[in-house]
Amino acid sequence: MELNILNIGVLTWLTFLPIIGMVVVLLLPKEQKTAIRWTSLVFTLLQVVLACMVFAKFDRSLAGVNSAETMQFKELFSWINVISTGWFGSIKIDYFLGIDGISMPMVFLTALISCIAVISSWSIEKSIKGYFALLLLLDTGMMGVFVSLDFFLFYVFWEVMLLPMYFLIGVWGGPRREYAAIKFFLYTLLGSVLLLLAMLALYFSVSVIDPATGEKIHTFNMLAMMNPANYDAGSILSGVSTTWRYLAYIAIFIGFAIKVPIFPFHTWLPDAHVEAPTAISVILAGVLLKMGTYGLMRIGFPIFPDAAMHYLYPLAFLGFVNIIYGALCAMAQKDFKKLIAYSSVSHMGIVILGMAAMNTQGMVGGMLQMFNHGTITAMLFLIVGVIYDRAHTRGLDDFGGLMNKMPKYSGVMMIAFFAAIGLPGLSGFISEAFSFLGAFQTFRWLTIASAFGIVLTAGYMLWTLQRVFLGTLPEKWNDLTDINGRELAMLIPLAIITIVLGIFPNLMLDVMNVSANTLVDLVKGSAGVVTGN
Amino acid sequence: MIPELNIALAILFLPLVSFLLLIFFGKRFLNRSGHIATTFLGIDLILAFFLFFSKLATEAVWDITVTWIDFHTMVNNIPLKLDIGIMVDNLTTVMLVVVTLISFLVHVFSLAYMKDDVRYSRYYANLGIFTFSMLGIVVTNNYLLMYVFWELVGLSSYLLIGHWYEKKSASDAAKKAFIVNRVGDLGFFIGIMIVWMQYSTLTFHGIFTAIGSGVLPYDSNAWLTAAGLLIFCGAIGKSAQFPLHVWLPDAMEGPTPVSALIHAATMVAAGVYLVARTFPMLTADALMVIAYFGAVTSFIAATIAIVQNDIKKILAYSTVSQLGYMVMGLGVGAFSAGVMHLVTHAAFKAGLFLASGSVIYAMHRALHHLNDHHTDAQDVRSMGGLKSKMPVTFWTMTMFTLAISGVPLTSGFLSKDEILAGTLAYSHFTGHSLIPIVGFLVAGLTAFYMFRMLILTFMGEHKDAHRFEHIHESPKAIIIPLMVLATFSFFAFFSLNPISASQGWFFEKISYPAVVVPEKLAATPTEEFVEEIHHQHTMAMALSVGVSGLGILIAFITYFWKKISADAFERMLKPLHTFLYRKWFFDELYDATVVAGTVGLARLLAWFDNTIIDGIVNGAAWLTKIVSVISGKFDTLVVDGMVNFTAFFTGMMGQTVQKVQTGKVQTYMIFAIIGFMVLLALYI
Amino acid sequence: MTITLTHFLLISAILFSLGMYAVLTRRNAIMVLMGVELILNSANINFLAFSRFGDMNIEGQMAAIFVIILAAAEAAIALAIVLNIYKRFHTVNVDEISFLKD
Amino acid sequence: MLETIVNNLSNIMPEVIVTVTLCVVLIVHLIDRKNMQIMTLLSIAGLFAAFYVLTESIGTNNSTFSGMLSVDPFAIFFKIVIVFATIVVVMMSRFSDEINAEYRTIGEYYFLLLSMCLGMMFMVGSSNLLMMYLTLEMSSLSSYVASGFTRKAKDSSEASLKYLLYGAFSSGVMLYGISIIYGLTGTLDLVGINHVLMQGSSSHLALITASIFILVGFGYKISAVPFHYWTPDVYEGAPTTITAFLSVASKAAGFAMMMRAFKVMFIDSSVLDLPAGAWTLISGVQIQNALMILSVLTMTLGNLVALWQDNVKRMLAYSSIAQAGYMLLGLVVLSNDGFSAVMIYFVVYLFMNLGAFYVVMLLANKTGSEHIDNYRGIGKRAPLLSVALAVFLISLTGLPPTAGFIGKWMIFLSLINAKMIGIAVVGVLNSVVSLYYYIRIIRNMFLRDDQTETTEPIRFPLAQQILLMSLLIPTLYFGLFFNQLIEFAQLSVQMFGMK
Repeated sequence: MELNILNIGVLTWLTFLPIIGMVVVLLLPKEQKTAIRWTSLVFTLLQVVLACMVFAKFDRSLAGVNSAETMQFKELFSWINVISTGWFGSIKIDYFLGIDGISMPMVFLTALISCIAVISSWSIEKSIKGYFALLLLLDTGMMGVFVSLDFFLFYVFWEVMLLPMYFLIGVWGGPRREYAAIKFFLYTLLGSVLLLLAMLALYFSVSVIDPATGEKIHTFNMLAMMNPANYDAGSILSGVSTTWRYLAYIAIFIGFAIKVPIFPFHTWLPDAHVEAPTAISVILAGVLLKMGTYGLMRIGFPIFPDAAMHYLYPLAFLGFVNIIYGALCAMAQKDFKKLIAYSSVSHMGIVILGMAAMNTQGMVGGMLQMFNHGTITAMLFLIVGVIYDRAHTRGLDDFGGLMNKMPKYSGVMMIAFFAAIGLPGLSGFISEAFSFLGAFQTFRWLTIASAFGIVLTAGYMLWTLQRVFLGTLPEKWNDLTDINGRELAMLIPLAIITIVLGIFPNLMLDVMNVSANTLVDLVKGSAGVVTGN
Repeated sequence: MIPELNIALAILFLPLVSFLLLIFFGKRFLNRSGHIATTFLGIDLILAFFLFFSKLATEAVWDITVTWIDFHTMVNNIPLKLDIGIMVDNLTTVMLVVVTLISFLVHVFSLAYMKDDVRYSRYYANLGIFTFSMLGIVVTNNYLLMYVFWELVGLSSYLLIGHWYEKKSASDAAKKAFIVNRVGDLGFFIGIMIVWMQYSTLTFHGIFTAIGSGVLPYDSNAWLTAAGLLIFCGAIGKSAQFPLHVWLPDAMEGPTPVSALIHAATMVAAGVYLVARTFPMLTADALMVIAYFGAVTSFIAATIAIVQNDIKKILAYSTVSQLGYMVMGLGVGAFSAGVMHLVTHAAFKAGLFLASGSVIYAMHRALHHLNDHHTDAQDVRSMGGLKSKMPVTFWTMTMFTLAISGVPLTSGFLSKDEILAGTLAYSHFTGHSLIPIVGFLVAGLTAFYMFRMLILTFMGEHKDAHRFEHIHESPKAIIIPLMVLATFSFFAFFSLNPISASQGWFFEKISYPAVVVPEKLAATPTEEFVEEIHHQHTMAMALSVGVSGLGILIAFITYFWKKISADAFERMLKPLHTFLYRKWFFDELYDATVVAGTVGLARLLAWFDNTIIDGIVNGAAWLTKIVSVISGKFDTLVVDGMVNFTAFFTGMMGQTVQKVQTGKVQTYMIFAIIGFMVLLALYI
Repeated sequence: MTITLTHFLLISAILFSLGMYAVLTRRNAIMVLMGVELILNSANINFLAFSRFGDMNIEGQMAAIFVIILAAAEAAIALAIVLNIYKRFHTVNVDEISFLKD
Repeated sequence: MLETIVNNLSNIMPEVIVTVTLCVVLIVHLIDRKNMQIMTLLSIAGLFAAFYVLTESIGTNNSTFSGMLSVDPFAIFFKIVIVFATIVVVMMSRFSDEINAEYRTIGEYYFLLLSMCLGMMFMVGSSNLLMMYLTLEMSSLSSYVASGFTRKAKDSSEASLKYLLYGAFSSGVMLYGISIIYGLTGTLDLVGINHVLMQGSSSHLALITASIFILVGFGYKISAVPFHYWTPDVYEGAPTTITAFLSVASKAAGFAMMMRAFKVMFIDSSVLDLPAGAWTLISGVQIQNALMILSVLTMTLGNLVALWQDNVKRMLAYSSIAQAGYMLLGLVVLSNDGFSAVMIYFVVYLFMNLGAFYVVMLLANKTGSEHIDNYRGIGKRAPLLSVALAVFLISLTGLPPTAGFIGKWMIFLSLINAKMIGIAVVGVLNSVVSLYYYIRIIRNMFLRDDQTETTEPIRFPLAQQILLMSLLIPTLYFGLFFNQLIEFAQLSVQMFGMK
């Protein structure tokens, strides 16, 4: 599958459109607030359009995962190519982009969420130029992570995200923003340096024949790393189920687990969410969290099948902890936003559980849950944002009876809440159900235990709904206004997606199925294959 | 595609259309929305009857299955995909008629009852979505869609119970209903997981054939039983069986017609329907457990109903009790009787609720007229003597009461004593003699408390003469549905033989499904069982008539002729009375254990999360303190734990190192030399 | 008795230690510099002794000369700096000149 | 005799040019001591000339002055780094208020700067222990004076005294070590020493002692823990320009000398073609562990102490100590691989560290202080400057897509390649810690507001911005396109007399 615009691959466009937007924004004088807003909106919208084109042209029957042939919209250029010196093999780093069923939904999600984040940032006034510039930079970073198939490239994008995020939370955030920002930064950096080491170890263990020169060279190509045949005998990560391989997997796992976040690495999340401005929370929950699980699917599982299988149960157990623990913590919160934050801890747990099932339904369920959680939680945060803009408080007990005061708002809210609860007919149900169905086949009791999460979720969601929307309206909120067109514009698309995917999940599932199956077979199949000889 | 299935689909989706119409354009229609919705339901009802008759004419089962999701992969050599579809058999058609009929009548009833409600069109919209999902449960042919609609009725019941959500009690009740149901559904879902794991299909047909061919989950009988019981958990939730019955009485916070439709006739019966659908794969053990659940439920509810004073509460508990009855019936194996009781009960219980609605309506108007806001319009003690004022309501009510008490010539009598016969047969085969005992006991109790209610409400003289002036019969929209339902409470509609249903069309059409569980696990073979029922029938009939007669008699003695003072009894058995009045303290128990437990755990964990987990990371509060004590500049620096911990650790190091950095150049040299020594020492 | 290489090395070692001692203990900057001179000269003695006894090339003696020259240069600069210090602080006590520290 | 000298001179053309320049500067200074302009231009011109000649002579590989001085790719690489650093510092000085305040003696300043540069250029080439000592002293002596250049400031003169005493002391110790080596091997020529050591038979204890004596000297020059104590004080006291110069150029020279000494003296030159250009040490001189300890101590201590500094200059001093630690990691590997990594690191370090100091200096010009609180709200008042500083700091932390990442990346690459996972982990964890104090500055600039509510923007003349850009752009460029950088470094690893 190919799609070029002006002889430049569509993925490159997708990734670097925001950068162009950033440049434009930076060139605009900072008085031109509307101009700045509109530029960013236009560029993100373009991104969405491209994403839709890709989604439409995407060939559902190709698997991708570990075969370069079936990767779609490939772009492969030599980026760094150090001529070999006698004592040091030549260093080759490729600019290698491509997507398959695992990344396609994420690409779409990223474009969509970024666009919505821009819309929801309309009301930002404080040094807006910098804000949108950083937002667009962040967008590029996120998109890049999902499309790059070269580990080095992946890592660069992965890190590029950090700084914008730090500033977006730190400058435009709430009262304790500094704390939250630095916490986020340090946590993620800690994770990513471990990732770096694992990456280097892989680099030296894997080598392929360089088509150009015919010599054997090390490579950062993820797909090459997935092929046991490419491991040099005697290198650090050769062999199967060796201590080094386990260590490397754990390093990678921690790197990603911090992003997900998996208990006990989750404590940055509530702070970050509570302090971040709405749009940033949306991006954080909508896209950033997915990178962790995506990373596990793209790198952790296929490159370390043996370790993955070896640590399958612990993984599932962590998923279980996330589900129950997150739900219970959410139940005890007094702050609306913090509650949603913990709820996403719980929901990401379902993704983990589904992945750990290591069978088709589980994997597909996990992937779909990634997408759905992206849309649903985004809605939830937007909903919090809407009320916060009006009331300037997020205390759950400060509200009540909004249902009468803001009917349109409450309508959308209903969809979001019940989607989060996992009500059939809305997208949340499908993914949760599959994750559990899949997991049950692998971990019987663990899944049964985790399933209690759906009761807890219903518990805290409905409790929140009751406290905020039902009952009688306190005097002080008599002048609250219902949501305006702009806010609807950002909520409605998500709501539609939620409903449509609830009824026709195939729209997404068809994209994922083949890749998911391949991934599962790959991990299960090559778990025992000795690498390096 | 069979044409009839198109009709079925039409029946299914018409209410949804009305829902969508009203939800989006409700504001436009204003008070016309009621009529619109009612029209839709009218059409629905006609179609339902049409389908009913055309189906009963044939033996075929109309079934269609489509692939919803295809995973493009094989699991043990069968392609892994998720099939959904709809199916119309006799049971379905009967249920279709019941649902549409009651729903239609309630729509009509509400035209008057909800006339000047604040969210009139929203109310009708919600009725629409409810009817849709209820019909969905009935027509689907697989557990997945079943579960989907199962949750959807949960949602609509949530919306309708919480219709007057300004009232805290209402929103509480709604929440309670949803969550308690979720607990049941959890079991249901786990059951589904087991089935899916084993058979990779969720259609009834597929599963049953697989079981029939001897494939068991995990190759174990226990797991088959477990699967059955877990699916039954769904019924426990929806049909308010012990121990999850607590939500139903609270659900009475919703508008009375809603209670009639959802919490008496249809939704709560869905559980029974589920058991009926699952019947073929239920093992003997499973059935026994189910029977006991039913028995216990019906007994507890009946005892509670005796002492309640709120008219709707009484009906609510009687509903729970009757549902227990049906479940018990199915449990013991009296399949047709159980289902039949479902149908008959739907009619007269809906009637009872609507009638009580009519009474409440009248009371309200009276109280409103006198703007008296203290008196509870639903308390039977503040009623009495309404007979003369609202004759139609009274007579219909009486009809329903007779039906539920199982007096001959009523529909209730037929179904009820078939169930009792079933219990007798069951105890004969298995020796579980407790079941029939409870059965008859409950029959008597039912008769007693129902008549208590009837007498207190309509007979004697009214408590407040002045108010009595202002009570009038309800408008047509209210009483017509009552009449219709009253007619349906006669035996003739179910069996031409007034004393035995077993020769009626119902038993012929709704016959025992083929049991698929392996021989050694199955309950008593159907033929022998039916045979035995015939033996027990007369006996059962005699007994049931006797006990209910006795119940009625006591009721009259106590409350009509006042030969025995109820209050005296009450005083004598104070503890017992409170125990019953407070509903066996179930709510208190749950609040104290489950709810408090969960919330407490949540608080604990949240604390744990903030202090310990974040603490380990966050270097905990005290650590931070120490650190900040060590040097003032710290506070700005203390950012986060792990680092913070390092920071603290570093604080120490940093301090020492800084101490070293004295500014005295010779000290530096000394350290250099020490370093030199150390390095040297490494090699010597 | 004949003077052997060992004696020279001993001398230089002692000289080195003395210099070290001076550098570490003297508080007067000039004295410290003296100590440094001692250290340098101990090195010189080594060079010379080695090149004389270990019948090696004259590299050692060459080295010694260079070192002497350099020592002179160093002394010049050092004294200039110390002078400058004295102008600022009116003392050459190195302990009192310790304002730069954590 | 004479023509041999002349011939040799042609080999060290750059040095000659620099020498000439500094003489000219001195003379001009004597004629007209006020005229800064001309002196700046002169020195820059001279340096550029030297730079040009250097670039021309890339690839030459021989030795001059009877093996005293080798002109090989390795030396040339570092000379380029040093000369470039000098050019930048000269320009910086043009903009530095504290220097311009000393206009009377500005000539001396440039003279000192150039002579430091000259000394360092000799350092990197010298392949004879005596030569090493002399050149080391040559650069040191001028550094002592330069760090005390702003005579008015007490700090400055105190710095110079401490530097002097400490420097003299450690070079003395080093010399003593050299003398012992001479005694053991009978020669001062590195290659010669290597040959003698290869035959073994020399007392290991004495050898080790001697080499550690020498290590003290090197340790002082590259300010490695525990020989680093002078660094913070001197860096804080000395004029910012000099601090910047010391932190980059003199560190580079020190490293170059150390690398050459260890490689040429202690490497078993018989086995040289192991994978990844790894070497084996001559048995008996296992300095590897010593280096490992030094490096770990250096980066850890540097980072941990830097956490507490509120004076940005001092913080950068500690940070530069930590950076030295990372570079030492490259030495520990003891392979061409590691050496080239160190060299790459130096190029990167040149830009980011000079950049950081430059910005600090410019801000100090305006605000008159280097205290971290004076950085509050700068982000709004001087956006370009603070963004640049942010980039430099991020680069020092070592995050992509900045050049700093590439530097660290290559270091860790070589470590992993040599299967030294343990210290690699220590290294990355250190870089996480380091983020923590670098981010403090960034935080103050962007996240905090000035208490004094002054919001009027700070303006900088174009010239200064151009210099800033010329440091900023490479910092970003090399982050993404480091092809030539790596190739250049890898080609420059080879030293004269080594295969």
